[in-house]
Amino acid sequence: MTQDLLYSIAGIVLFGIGLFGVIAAAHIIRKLIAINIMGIGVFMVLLATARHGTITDPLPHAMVLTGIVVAVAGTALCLWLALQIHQLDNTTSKDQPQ
Amino acid sequence: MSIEIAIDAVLAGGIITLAGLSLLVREMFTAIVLYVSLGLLVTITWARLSAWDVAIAEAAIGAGLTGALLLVAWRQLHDAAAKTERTNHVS
Amino acid sequence: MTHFSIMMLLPMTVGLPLLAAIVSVIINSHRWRTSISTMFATIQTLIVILLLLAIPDADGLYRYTLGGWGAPLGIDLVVDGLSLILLLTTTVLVLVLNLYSIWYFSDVATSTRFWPLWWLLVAGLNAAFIAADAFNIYVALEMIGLAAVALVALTGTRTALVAALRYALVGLLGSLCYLLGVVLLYRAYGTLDLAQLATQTQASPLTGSALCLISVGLVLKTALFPLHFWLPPAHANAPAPVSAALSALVVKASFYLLMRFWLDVLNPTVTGITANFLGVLGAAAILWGSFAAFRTQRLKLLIAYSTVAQLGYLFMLFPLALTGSSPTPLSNAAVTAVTYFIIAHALAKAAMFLAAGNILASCGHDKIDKLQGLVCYQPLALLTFALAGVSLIGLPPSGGFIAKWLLLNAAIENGQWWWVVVMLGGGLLAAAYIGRVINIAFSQASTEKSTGPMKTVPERHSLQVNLAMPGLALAMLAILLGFNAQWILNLLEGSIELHLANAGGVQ
Amino acid sequence: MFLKLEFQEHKLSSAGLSSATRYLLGILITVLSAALAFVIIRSEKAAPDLATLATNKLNLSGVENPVTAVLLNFRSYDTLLEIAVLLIVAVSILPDRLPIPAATAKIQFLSNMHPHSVNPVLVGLLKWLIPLAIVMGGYLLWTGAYTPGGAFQAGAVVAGAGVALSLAGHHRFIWQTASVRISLSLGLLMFVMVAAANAIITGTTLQYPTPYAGSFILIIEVAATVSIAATLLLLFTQLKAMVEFTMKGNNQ
Repeated sequence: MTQDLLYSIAGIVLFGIGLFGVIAAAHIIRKLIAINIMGIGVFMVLLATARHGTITDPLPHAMVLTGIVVAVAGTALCLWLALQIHQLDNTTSKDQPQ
Repeated sequence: MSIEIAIDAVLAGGIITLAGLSLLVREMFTAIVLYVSLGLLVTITWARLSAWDVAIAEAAIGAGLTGALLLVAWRQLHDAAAKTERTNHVS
Repeated sequence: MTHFSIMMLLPMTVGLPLLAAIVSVIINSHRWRTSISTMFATIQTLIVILLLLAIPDADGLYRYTLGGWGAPLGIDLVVDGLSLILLLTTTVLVLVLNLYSIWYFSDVATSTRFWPLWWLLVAGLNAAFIAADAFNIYVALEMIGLAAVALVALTGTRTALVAALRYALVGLLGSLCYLLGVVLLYRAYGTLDLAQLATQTQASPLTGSALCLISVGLVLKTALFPLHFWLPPAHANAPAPVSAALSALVVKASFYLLMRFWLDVLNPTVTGITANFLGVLGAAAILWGSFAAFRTQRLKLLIAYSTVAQLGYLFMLFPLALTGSSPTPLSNAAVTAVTYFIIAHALAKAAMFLAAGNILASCGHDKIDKLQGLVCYQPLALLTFALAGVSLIGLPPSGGFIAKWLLLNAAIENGQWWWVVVMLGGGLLAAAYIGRVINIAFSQASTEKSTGPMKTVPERHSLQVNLAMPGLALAMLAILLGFNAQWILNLLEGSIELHLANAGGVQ
Repeated sequence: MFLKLEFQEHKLSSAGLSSATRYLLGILITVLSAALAFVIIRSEKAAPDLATLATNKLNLSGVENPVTAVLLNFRSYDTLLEIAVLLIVAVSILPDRLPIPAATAKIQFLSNMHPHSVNPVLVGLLKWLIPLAIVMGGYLLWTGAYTPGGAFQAGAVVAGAGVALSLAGHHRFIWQTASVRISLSLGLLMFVMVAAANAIITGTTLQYPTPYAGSFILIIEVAATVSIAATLLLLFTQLKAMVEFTMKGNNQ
């Protein structure tokens, strides 16, 4: 068992856990946590792939950096949408009974 | 070498456990806290894989900012929910 | 030197939309923003036409090395006949939708967000069509996905926001599946360049898994039948020009990438069973989408379900091109047919969504049952809808007819008659759901009050004509495509043969 | 699957899936993951040709940190599109512009306000923290050429300083100003400009003339840091501002 294989397998497991969470969870924040866990899993496989004994491949590192920024951008957009929906719900539910 | 692998195995096991827990716990706040601590462990992992640039970015953006955004959003959803519940109760 | 200058046009197809987006973020005047957008759309059209004219000189394939580093280390851009056809479709639609959006988004508050997002979406689409690098495709897909989500959310209603949120989650999930597939490919072959991957791939379990993950990601984004659940609400609740772009272009981008991976990059791992599986799902999409379109109560939802059905036809490509007795010449026939189908559907569906947008704007609703007498106060929108419908059903003089005829031909020559049955059935169902709308629109209004237009028409008359024209033009184009089929067929046949040949040839 | 989205915590339901479906899904995903892990164990990894190639070309890239070289020279096109992704999110979250143009001209990005409550410890800390964060950001930006660091890390640190500033409550950010829109798009603008300038100078888009590669990369990084910091700060303050808005609305 080498470091590369260990983290590759851990990455696949994280991807699986995240996939299950994103389908099975209902709450939007839980779904987003699950998607981020999936992302971490992919990045882990990628960074494990970058290790070749003493040589470290910089390309995967750059790809993961890009991936992290894209993931946070997507998460923020989803949260913003969720909060907007929530705000609409709150104003209407307050208006209706009065 | 074997100690190195043992450290890696513990790290990987910890990350997987935290990932599973953060999807299983009932409290959403606990889930977010677990996710942020997962991010910290992941940062250590990236450092172990000698991906220093990624480790800095993960700590700042991956764990830090994502965690902050999740917390802020959760607080709003939670506060409003508590509020409506209270008003419903009063009326 | 002329060669050099033509090559420079390729990165400009991404650079110009980005510049247009930046300008529309910074500029604060609505009038300036729209005129600059129109200018950029015109320049973009000119660039694509120049590329189209020059491509026979370049043996049907341009390769541009960004940064001068070259494929394995750097990123290349590639354009061939197929991607040029898609670029041309995009740029023509962008030009027309640009004009429509100027009138549609005359409300300033939404337009400040619409124009930057619109151009970023166009940049993402163009980047996906000319990409030659697997990771680059991931970033382009994220650009398309997030920009599309933000554009759907522009409507601001709860339904639209929920549809956008679901679309965003599906998009992120699809991209991550795609990315894991790319990671596995990088692990196995040590390169991200599509041409290099195409020469190196062998059938192995790892490559097979990568193909599965990439396909699941892209199929999710293309909304093939069991994974189509997110499409109807998102496409039906977006603003009209956005709906048009989503159905006409955005789903086609991920389908185009699927085509490249299955026919070209990862072709050695594809088996007949998996190709037939995609075909079966496509057939199910045709039947289920048409049925749902027939049952639905809202006009825009009907059009969106029709998109689900029409996407099913595209997936006929995989069994027709990848299985059968003599694969080489027939595969080209299937690719030509499907590419033709993409163009015909893009034009007709965009026209239809624009017409539905006008109907929605003037009636204040788009409930199909309450559209009686539509012919009296929205004749142009109805004409657009009917013309586009002719092409969607596949009636003789239209582009849709040629597309279906080519597909049927490929199926019959391949001896796969069962697809013929499904495709003809889909045509009949399309006739049913489009005929239903037309029938109601021509019927007399039972009571004046419930059906009349909400807003008084005369004062907005010029605006109404302006809003009707772009859709009508697209519908006419969809019909005219059938009259002038040979030109596109020649371009397609020549270029696709080269494209497939070059995939193996470029090292 | 995604048909049910919850926003309320007290309904701890599970996406409308029955427990049998959940078990089936769990088993399915476990089997698929195990198969994938098995395939990875059994297959061989490609030789690190690209890593060697990147190391060999590093001295032509204008920087010494290989990751920065990949991000901003070898594969700068990816980074360009990634900054465009950030702009997409920034534009969709940006609050609507103020209705009166005359009023917008006078408003500045950072404006003073009276805090709800003063926390002396936090204020004292901020006096140190903010200059430190700016210096730290500058350092990360500069050192990115040689050691780990760069525009993304620097932008995140500067954004962190902004978050701390907004939490203290003495200042607030007005996102409707023209300067905000310029700083949000500055990174992408400079990137596209540099790409166009390179096309004119060397004949190839994004190919820096070798002796000036380092300077071009630094120009892009400085501009990108401004945009990234602005975008990240915008994301945080906008999501947080919605909290305050709702609370105010509920109190009335």
